[in-house]
Amino acid sequence: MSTATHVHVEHHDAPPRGIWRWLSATNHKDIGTLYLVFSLIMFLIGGCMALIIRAELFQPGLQFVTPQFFNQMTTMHALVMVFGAVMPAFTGLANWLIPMMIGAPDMALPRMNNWSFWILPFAFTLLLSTLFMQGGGPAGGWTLYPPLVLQTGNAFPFVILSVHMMGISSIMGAINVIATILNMRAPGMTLMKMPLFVWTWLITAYLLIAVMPVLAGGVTMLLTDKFFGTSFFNAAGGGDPVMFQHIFWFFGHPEVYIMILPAFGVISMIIPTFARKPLFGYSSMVYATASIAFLSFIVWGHHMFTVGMPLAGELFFMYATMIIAVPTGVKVFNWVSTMWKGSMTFETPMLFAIAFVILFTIGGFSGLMLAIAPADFQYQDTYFVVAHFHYVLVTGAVFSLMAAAYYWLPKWTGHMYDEKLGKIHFWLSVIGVNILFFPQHFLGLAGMPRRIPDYALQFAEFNALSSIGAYIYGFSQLLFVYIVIKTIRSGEKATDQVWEGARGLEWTLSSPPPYHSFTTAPEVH
Amino acid sequence: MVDIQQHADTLQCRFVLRPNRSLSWRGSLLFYFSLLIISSGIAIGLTLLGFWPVLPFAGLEMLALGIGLYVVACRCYECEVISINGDSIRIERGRDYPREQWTLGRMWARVVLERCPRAWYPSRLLIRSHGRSVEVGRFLDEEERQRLADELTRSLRPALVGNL
Amino acid sequence: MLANLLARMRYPALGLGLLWSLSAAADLKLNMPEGVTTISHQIYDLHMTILWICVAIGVGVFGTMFYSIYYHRKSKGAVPAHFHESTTVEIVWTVVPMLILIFMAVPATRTLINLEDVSKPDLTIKVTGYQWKWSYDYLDEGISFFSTLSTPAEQINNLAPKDKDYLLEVDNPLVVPVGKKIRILTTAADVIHSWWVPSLGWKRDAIPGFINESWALIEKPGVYRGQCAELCGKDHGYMPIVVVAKTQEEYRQWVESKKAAKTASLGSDNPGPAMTNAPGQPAPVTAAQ
Amino acid sequence: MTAPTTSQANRRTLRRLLLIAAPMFGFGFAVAPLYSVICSLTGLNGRTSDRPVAVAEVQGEVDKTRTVTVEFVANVNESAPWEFAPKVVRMEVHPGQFYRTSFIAQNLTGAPLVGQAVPSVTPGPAAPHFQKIECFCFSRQAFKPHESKDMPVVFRLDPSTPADISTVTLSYTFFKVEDKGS
Repeated sequence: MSTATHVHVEHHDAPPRGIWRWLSATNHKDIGTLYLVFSLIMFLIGGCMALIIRAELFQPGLQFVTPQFFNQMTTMHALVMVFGAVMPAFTGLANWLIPMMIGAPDMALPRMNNWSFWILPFAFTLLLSTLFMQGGGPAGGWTLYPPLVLQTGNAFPFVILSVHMMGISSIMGAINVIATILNMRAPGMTLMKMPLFVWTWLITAYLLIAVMPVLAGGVTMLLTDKFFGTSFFNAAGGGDPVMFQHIFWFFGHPEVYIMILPAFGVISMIIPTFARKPLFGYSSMVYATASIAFLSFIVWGHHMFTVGMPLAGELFFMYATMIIAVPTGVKVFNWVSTMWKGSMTFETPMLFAIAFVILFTIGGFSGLMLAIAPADFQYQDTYFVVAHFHYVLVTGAVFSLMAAAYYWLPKWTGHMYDEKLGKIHFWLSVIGVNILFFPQHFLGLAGMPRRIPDYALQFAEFNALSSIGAYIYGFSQLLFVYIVIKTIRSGEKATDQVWEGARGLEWTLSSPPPYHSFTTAPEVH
Repeated sequence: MVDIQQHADTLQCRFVLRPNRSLSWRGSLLFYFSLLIISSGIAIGLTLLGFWPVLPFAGLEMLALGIGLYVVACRCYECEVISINGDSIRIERGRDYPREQWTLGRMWARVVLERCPRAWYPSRLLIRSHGRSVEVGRFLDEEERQRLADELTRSLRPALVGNL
Repeated sequence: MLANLLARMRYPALGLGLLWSLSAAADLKLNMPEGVTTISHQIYDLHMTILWICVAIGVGVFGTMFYSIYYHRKSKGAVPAHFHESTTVEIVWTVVPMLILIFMAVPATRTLINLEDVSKPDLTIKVTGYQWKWSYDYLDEGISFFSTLSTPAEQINNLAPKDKDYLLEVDNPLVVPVGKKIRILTTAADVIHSWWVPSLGWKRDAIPGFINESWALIEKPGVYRGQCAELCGKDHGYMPIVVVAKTQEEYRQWVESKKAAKTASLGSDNPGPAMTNAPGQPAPVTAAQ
Repeated sequence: MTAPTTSQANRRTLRRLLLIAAPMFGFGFAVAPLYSVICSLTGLNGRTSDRPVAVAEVQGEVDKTRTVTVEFVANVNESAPWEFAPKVVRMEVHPGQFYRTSFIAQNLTGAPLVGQAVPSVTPGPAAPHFQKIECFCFSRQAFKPHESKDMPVVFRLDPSTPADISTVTLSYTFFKVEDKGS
């Protein structure tokens, strides 16, 4: 008995196996995996909806679906992608990475972590089931503007309930992230030493908690307006339908940053690794993130310049929105400076990160153009807006998620992914996505409104092109699924550090991280 | 973190186990109130405009956040004390005072570090004696638990030698 | 002014040139229409100014990045530098964008003020959005009519060849005079719609229970087409707008013929849909006290 | 790890947190007034008051030197079976002076109907200056079958109406109210 006996647990308190392992999971790595798998499934479901939309828009005229179903597709595509794919994916990354990055054994509230995940499949089953209800699913756009959304059929209360469930899940996730980051950092890991991904998630969680009740309250008022005779948003009873837009966007604009701030964090982790050079301007990155978060509370009006605000309001929202370009610019400049005089290699995560910087910046430019109120009167509700937010969310948020997946997959699975396939996936994605969304700028400027199932002949060429891009991009994601499965099952053994230039606590763990935490003592300098 | 107090001559030693915490109670409170002010500010603002349904949601959410932070803060103050004294091992667990305690015979005590057969799961450190076993150091990270296991084993050995 | 200079550069250099020539060949519309109202020209200029500023910044940033990608790569034997902070640089790239933004904000503010100045109109037309058609009321003339899509269903369902103005044609277009300041009031009767003719330079939401206003001064006669720009239900894509701008004499003639048709029909039948205005006879203004 | 480092780190953490929390904190306090500022800026309530203004409450002299055009617009929501129109389309008014006009509505059906008129004023900044001491929009209006009503409005523009406002449009939308009477 000279050393502690190492035995393998075989008796009843062993962790459960099979499905029960996942249902009762409290381990941050299990939950992180669940989130990531769930979001990948939702990404594919939402993607199928997008492909239905693009198939209908391939040519003018009605070919495949009715206008009503088309509207259901646009609405569901947005809800599934925003709440089902992008947000859970980032929560999954947070679950996997935050404890490893800050040197904590697990998330702070493991049981709540389990609930916050398992609400999601139910919420989305409910949401998707509305498509089969009398009157179809929600067709008033993901922004749920009244009075149109009140014309939804039997599905309406179910939609509201599922939005509530998504909100509860997000809030629980955010509480967990906050409690973990604040309480469980390893000794010496001060706030200003935290990796940027952790920082951006802390700010994101703060935003989530600040705005989620507004969404919950807003959709509840829709519900009472429809069923309980209140008239919050009904002009006949003294309400104002535009107030819903104010409330929605007071939530919605921070929500946009909730989807992009963690992406900033991911990119800020990846670029230094492959440039083999520390991140340029760490503290300014933190302050830029915080100021973007703060500004996000006071710019919601730019989503609704056309509702007829007085001049002073339009000017206020225009100026406030333009100012956001400054901290965002600081971030882009910092990334470029990190690459400057580095020693770069271009593995798949780096390729996605570089594509992110370029394409997100293009999305930022069109965002700046949209901020200019008088010009926005032309852009508003056209394909220019569609192009803008897809550049920000697809080549922004989704590309950062792809980069993150390739970057940390060897760490998670212990196997290197197939670099050649990864590069093929990258090039197909980046070419497809640009063919898909770049022409939409032209469509919008030429005057094609969003959310229409059929269009005038002058828009035919670009729509056909866009649809072709959609199919290239969409099907190339199946390659990604294949690469992930292949990496999990086989592949070259990954080293602990995986990437030559990787820095940070998670790279000191073995690949895959065999246990909760560190085999060598984390030392933070 | 593990704090070891050992008296080389008396064969007595104490292990004080605490989870790592990086935010003080005061810090938690400050953080909570900063969020409370923001969230209730928004909710009260909207209530004044007549959109009161936001308020209960904000309240519920703040309650959940408060409970979450409180539970974590309490868990961070959890403490386990393992005293090896003569021929007994006393294990106490509690926050301000020992809420639970066990006494095991030192003679037959074994320190067992159980590793889970599946990746991603934590190991468990058990002190076994006469078929009873007590798990200690759940909240430690892997490296600390490993070190504690080694230290415990070492501390138990001299007694074994002395008695034989 | 630089803005105007930039705005006149219709033929941009390099890569974009290719797209432009493509557009010329295929008659594709790549850019915002310049429009036919005073305000639309200002907006177009503003749009081009900001576009070019963005292009310039983009060339700078991406240029630096590609230079770095090309020369500072490991395979070229680049050795990583160690710098990771510079307060001066950080300040520079906070202040310079700020200045650029101020430079953009000035013309934007001017245009916006102009856009919102609805005072002293020559005529006022009320536009009401319905699911899924528009109705127009000439407040002073007492003319009002509905305007609905006139594209036949066969074309939509691909049973007949689509004609040139597929989905952008209506039975009763909105007829307006050129050279007059037209004030347009927008409202809706069921859900929110948005009235948008790109050539006029703006769109404005039509909100049930509320009224919005905006204005246009059309410079040259012609037919200008637009669409509803706010999702309003299943036939959102099928409620186009056609504005026919006529010379003032032709407009007068049109008004007279409309009025004549109205008096002719008044005698016959029930008043039709509920959207009518009192005849334009000016009633005496009564003081209450 | 030693105790002082932790507490130092904690203190630093706290300071940093405070640094972030302070503006947020300030913002929290600013929210309510900010909201009212933003509401007035954005004219969130682009509607005129639903409540009558008492004659005693109004202030300000009649400004004979200034003329503002007031336009009247009538709408019927969801093609409800009403004929609804202003008696006059346009009035030239002096701020401060009271004026009376009326709207005519007719029930086009053979059944009783109840309606509620909802006012809206554009431009938004004029809305708070548009004062009504009598208006059919203050209560629900019941119509007998085929009844026609002449419904008065007595209003004035506040003399403090911003000088750049030269045209004010008062729009009423008639909503059909489901049950009960007024």
